[in-house]
Amino acid sequence: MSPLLEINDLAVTFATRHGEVTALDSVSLHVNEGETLGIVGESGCGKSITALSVMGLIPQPHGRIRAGSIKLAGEEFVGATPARLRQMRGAEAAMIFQEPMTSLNPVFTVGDQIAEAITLHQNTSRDRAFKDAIALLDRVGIPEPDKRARDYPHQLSGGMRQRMMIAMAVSCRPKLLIADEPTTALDVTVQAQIFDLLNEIQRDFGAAILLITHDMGAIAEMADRVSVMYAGRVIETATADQVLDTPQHPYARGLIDCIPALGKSETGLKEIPGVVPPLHMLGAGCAFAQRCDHAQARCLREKPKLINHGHHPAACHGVEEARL
Amino acid sequence: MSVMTRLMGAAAIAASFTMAAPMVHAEGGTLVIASTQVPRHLNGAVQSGIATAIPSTQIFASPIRYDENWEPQPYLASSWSIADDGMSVTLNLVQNATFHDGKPVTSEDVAFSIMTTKENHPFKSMFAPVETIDTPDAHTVVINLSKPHPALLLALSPALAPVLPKHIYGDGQDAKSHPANSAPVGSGPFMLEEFTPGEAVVMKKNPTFFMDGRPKLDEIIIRIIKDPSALLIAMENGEADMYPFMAGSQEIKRMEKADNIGVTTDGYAAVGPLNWLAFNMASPKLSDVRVRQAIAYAVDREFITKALHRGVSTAQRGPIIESSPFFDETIPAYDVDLDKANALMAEAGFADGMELTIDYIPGPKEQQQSVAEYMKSQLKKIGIAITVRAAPDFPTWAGRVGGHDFELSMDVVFNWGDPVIGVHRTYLSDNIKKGVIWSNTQQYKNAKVDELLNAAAVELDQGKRAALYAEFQQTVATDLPVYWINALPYHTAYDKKLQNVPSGIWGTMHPMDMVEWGE
Amino acid sequence: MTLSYLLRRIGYGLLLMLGVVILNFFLIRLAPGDPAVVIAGEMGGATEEMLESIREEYGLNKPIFTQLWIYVSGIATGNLGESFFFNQPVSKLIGLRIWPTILLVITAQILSISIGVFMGVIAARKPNGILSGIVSIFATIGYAVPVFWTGIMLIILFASVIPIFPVEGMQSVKLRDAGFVVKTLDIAHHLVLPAFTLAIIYLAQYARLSRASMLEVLGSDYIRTARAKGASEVSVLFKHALRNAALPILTVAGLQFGNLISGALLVETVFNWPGMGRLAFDSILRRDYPTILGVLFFASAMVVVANIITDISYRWADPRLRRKS
Amino acid sequence: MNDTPEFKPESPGLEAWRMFRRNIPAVFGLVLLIVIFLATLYGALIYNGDPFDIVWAPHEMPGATPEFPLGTDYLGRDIIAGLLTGGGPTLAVGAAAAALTMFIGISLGALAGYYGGWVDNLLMRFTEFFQVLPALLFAMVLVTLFSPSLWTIAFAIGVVSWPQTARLTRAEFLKIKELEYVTAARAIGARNKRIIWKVILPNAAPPLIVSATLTIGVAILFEAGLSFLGLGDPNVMSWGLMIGANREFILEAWWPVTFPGLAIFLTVFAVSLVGDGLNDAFNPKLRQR
Repeated sequence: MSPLLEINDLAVTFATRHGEVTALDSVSLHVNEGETLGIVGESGCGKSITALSVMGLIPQPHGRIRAGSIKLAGEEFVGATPARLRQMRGAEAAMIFQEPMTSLNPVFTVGDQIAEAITLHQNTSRDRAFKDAIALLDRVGIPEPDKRARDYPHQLSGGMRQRMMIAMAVSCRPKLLIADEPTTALDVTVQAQIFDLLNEIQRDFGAAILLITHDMGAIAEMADRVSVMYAGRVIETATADQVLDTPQHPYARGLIDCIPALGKSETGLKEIPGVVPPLHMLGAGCAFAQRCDHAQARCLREKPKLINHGHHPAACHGVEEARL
Repeated sequence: MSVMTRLMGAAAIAASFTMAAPMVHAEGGTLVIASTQVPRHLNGAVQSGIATAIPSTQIFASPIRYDENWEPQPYLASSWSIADDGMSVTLNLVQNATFHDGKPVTSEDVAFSIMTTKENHPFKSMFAPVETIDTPDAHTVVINLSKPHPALLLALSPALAPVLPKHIYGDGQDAKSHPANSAPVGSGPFMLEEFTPGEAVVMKKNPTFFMDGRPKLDEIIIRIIKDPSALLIAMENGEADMYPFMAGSQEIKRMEKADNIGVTTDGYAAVGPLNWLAFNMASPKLSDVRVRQAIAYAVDREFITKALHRGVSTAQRGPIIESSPFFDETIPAYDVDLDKANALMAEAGFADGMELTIDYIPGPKEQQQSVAEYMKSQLKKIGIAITVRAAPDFPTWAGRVGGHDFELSMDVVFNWGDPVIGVHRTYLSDNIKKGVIWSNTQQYKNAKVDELLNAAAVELDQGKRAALYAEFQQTVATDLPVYWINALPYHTAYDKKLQNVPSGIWGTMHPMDMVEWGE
Repeated sequence: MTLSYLLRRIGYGLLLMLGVVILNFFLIRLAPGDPAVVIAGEMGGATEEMLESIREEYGLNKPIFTQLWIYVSGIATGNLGESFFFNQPVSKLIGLRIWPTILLVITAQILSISIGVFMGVIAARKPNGILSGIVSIFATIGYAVPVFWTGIMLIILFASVIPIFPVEGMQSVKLRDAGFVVKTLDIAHHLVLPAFTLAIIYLAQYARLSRASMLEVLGSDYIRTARAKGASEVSVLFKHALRNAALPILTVAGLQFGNLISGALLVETVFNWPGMGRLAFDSILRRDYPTILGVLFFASAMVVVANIITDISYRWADPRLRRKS
Repeated sequence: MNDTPEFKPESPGLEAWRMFRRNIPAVFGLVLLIVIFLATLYGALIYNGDPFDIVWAPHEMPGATPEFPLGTDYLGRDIIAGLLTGGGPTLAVGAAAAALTMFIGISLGALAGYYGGWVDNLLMRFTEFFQVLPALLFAMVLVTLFSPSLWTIAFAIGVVSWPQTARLTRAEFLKIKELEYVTAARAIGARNKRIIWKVILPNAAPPLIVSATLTIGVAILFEAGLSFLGLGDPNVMSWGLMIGANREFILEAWWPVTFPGLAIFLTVFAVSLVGDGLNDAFNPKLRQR
């Protein structure tokens, strides 16, 4: 069976005042029907660009897809017409954004915004769509949905807004749901509720989820498989258990060390030293080399490829040479 | 976008209607008079000036009207007689005249009107000799005078003596600010329909006008367009049919070029509009007659009328308009002579020159500002450095000149038909009244002139009167309280289809009951 | 809640108006020169006795605070005094002139907002595109051209070169007895040039403002959300973005109103438009103080009303403000 | 690629100037402004001629007489002489009015923004009051009252146009007074006066400079409008006066009105290009958009 979403060798570049920089560099990944793929990495690593590429929403006019392919249910979307992309968006793949406050239009009611998503893709009346919107609000666990539907986003709490975003995303029963850091802006207890809701939704609607996060904890909770990204490249990919239990890449290990575990004190939390280098300052070698404890001459010279060195695929010279 | 399209559409339709509009003249029809002058109200009994006189003479009838030959004609008075001693005038009124509200015009109304005008009109000399008025019956008026008053008949013209309805104005309110001034009821050929201050006066035909078969027109609209170029456009595209009191050379030339528009200078004989340079004789610099004469010799009237006014205006040498029968040809002309001017300046002790200011009445630029600017460059040649003091508005200028706070001032002053009305006021020494504009603001005092003018005011014999005025003109032309420059080149532009365009001595300040549209 | 807000707003507006009245009353009494002399001059000269009777007539010989009291209490009963020049109630004069001004100002406002915003939205789509550049340049030009000069240039153009629009007045006198439709079209026809002249300055400003405002809004997350839903470009621009970008435009539209009235004054003078602006101008030249005061009063009142309307529509347009306070 | 601002910290003024220099329209505006300024400053001296002098026949077409390339007006006065001498007063009034506007606006805005509370309330009510008065109408009344001269005109324009500056200043002060360096200044015992003028004002300068530039443009247009209405100083040649004086002859002669109008337009255009340039230079983020 072919995967629902298949990305191959995707390269995305942005025109900036430092010239053209590569935001994604030969990214390949796939999502099978009904499964959850986590993409994990620090901010600026290309997770969100990957998601936006799938939606055909790379910021114009600076960004463009240089090479590669994105297939959704077997259909190629790189180079698709704007009309086809518009048709796909919301109906076949939908997206949940990380800032529910700013991602909702402040001047339209909650119900209207969901109803709009429905009427854009289904041939229904506005009233019908509004009723559907209320049902969806009920489904995502919003109390008094018929009253809330007439509220404006600023009148809802953060968690409710995110529930509403989810309702809006699933309103047309998309096969693929992209959740871009859906819980970052929320407090911890609400985060758990939202993850539960996503799981439920996935079960009920049978959608595949592409979960984008910087939080390995979220991966542990949600994902079937994981792709770890760094500086525009996928550097490790495997099932969630494999990555969590036996991370190969030093960066993946670093991320896992950041997971707060029960009993560990806050101060004991480890951090990966250094920052993600600006994209326009990437050299010829491994992008992580500057921050890597194990970096050596080769790492500065040559980009490592994503190859299975025994356990599961990882892009690291150190793994290849089994020094780790 | 759609707003734009719709507007364009609407515009096109409206345009087609506008094009079709002039076709409306048929029977009667509408006459649109364009004017740059704004009437304060419509009652000429308490307000002087062209702006009020044009509508006032349509709405109000008067005892007498004048033809183009200065001959008095019956109007509300079917006949009149002057007592042999000149001490009284009897008017016999027509029987059938009614006011627009239906009430008959009686001798009471005439008597009331003359007394109201005497009391409230700024032209004090007009009815000053009127002592009492008797009304032996409803249609006879006897005006008793304190002294003979040869100008009286002219003062009974429509422009100066509108007959007001006593039953309206006699209610005790001050006539100068009577509410009826803006909504007048008269007995003239047209009735007020609508008065939009500063915009338009709309007058409809008076169906019960006492002169049979008149008026010919159905409607007269006076439209105020203060911008002369906008006014010309209105004339050219038929939005306006008549433009009286046009004085700009460019305007005149432009109107002359238009195919469907006629231009005439007829109709201004009684107005006597003089453009002059007034001297403040109380100023030490100007109290010497030689300085005034030097200025007169320095200024080239010819240049002003020919070059600045492009030949449309005519030179004016004295206090009485040159077209008047009283004008004396022989008065000194002060033809330009710079050497003489310089010599006079030296004689007067100003060989090193002097500094003077010049004011000018805010009005037609060509007549005022242009001439003032010309004076500045011309008088430089005899060592006089002129500062032009422009006034932004009429009140500012009137305040300066009325308050005797000026040295030289350009001004336009009208003769108003008879010297007694329009000329005496600016030369009589007892009419030096600070704060009052168009009084003797030059502060000219000459006992001989006072004597001559007072004698002329009561002299009934036309020939003797002319002799008195001739001597007066010789005297003031020597004394030069004022340097007269030119007569204002008043013209009337009119649609050539108009018949009987007003050409009497009062022009459009006269009932337009004979004006009509022809083919 | 909303009603009490409205009442408070109106009460405050009235207070402002009272301030305007008092300020202007005193300012104008500072004027040099005796109004009686001015009136007499307009009548064609006068004697001392006449001056005295004029002073009596207009209450000019009363103490200044008495005059102020008469004026303010008069305004409360809708009496703005009598025009020195026209000898008529000022309220009547303004009553005749206020509608043309409102018509001109509102038309110009609608023209400038609709065209300006449309241009701004189109320009914002491609912030570095040619269209955007044209809008920027046009906006700067529109801002820099003196409005009266634009008017004069249009008169020169339309008076002789392409005479398709009337260049003066509001109505064709010869159509004054025509039917309603013809009259309306005639006024619309006369309105084209003055309204457009007045609109140009503000049109440019709205174009620039809505471009900036749209750029800001288009970069916001909820626009991405709308796109992710599959909303079309038109819907994204004109529904999602414009509704939000309209808020600053609305604020500016309210603030501009006073300037618009100032501009109308010049435009009315150029096109002989029979509005309040020209009445004010003529009255200033005639030192007709009661009329000047009256026009200032009404013009200020128009600004106050416009501000109240802006406030209310702002609250209506931005749901975030609706249930606060 | 070669400029890396991270490693070369510059003073904000220098940085702004660098940004400004790269803005072609702004540089064009600046050059244009300098040309206009020099022309009005020295042009009249070199060209030599009293703009009020009647030198030729009225309404000579531009180009018809080589001596008067832009023709003559209704009095036969040289248009070029008028343009060259008329710019000075126009610019002077614009600058003086803008200075007064900025002075009143900044003073009131700073006090309101800094002290807040009842001071703010009072001053803002006062500002609103002035915003209610239609500016041109109010300025006309002021000019008429105090009789037209260059200084009364500048005064009137200043008096009617400060509210916007006051609002802007207040907003900046409200924002800046909460910042750490202000708290720090207060902590070391700086007095209010010092904090207002030496600490906050310099930091609020960029938007105020932009606003001042644009105010000059507005003031020039204002002066032109007043002169056009006949409320300018009639004894001083200015561009607005030229337009107003020649207006009634536009059907005969377009040039005496067209050229001064163009001069006003170019000046204000140049000023606003410079203003926009400054705005962009001070807000590099905006420029990126």
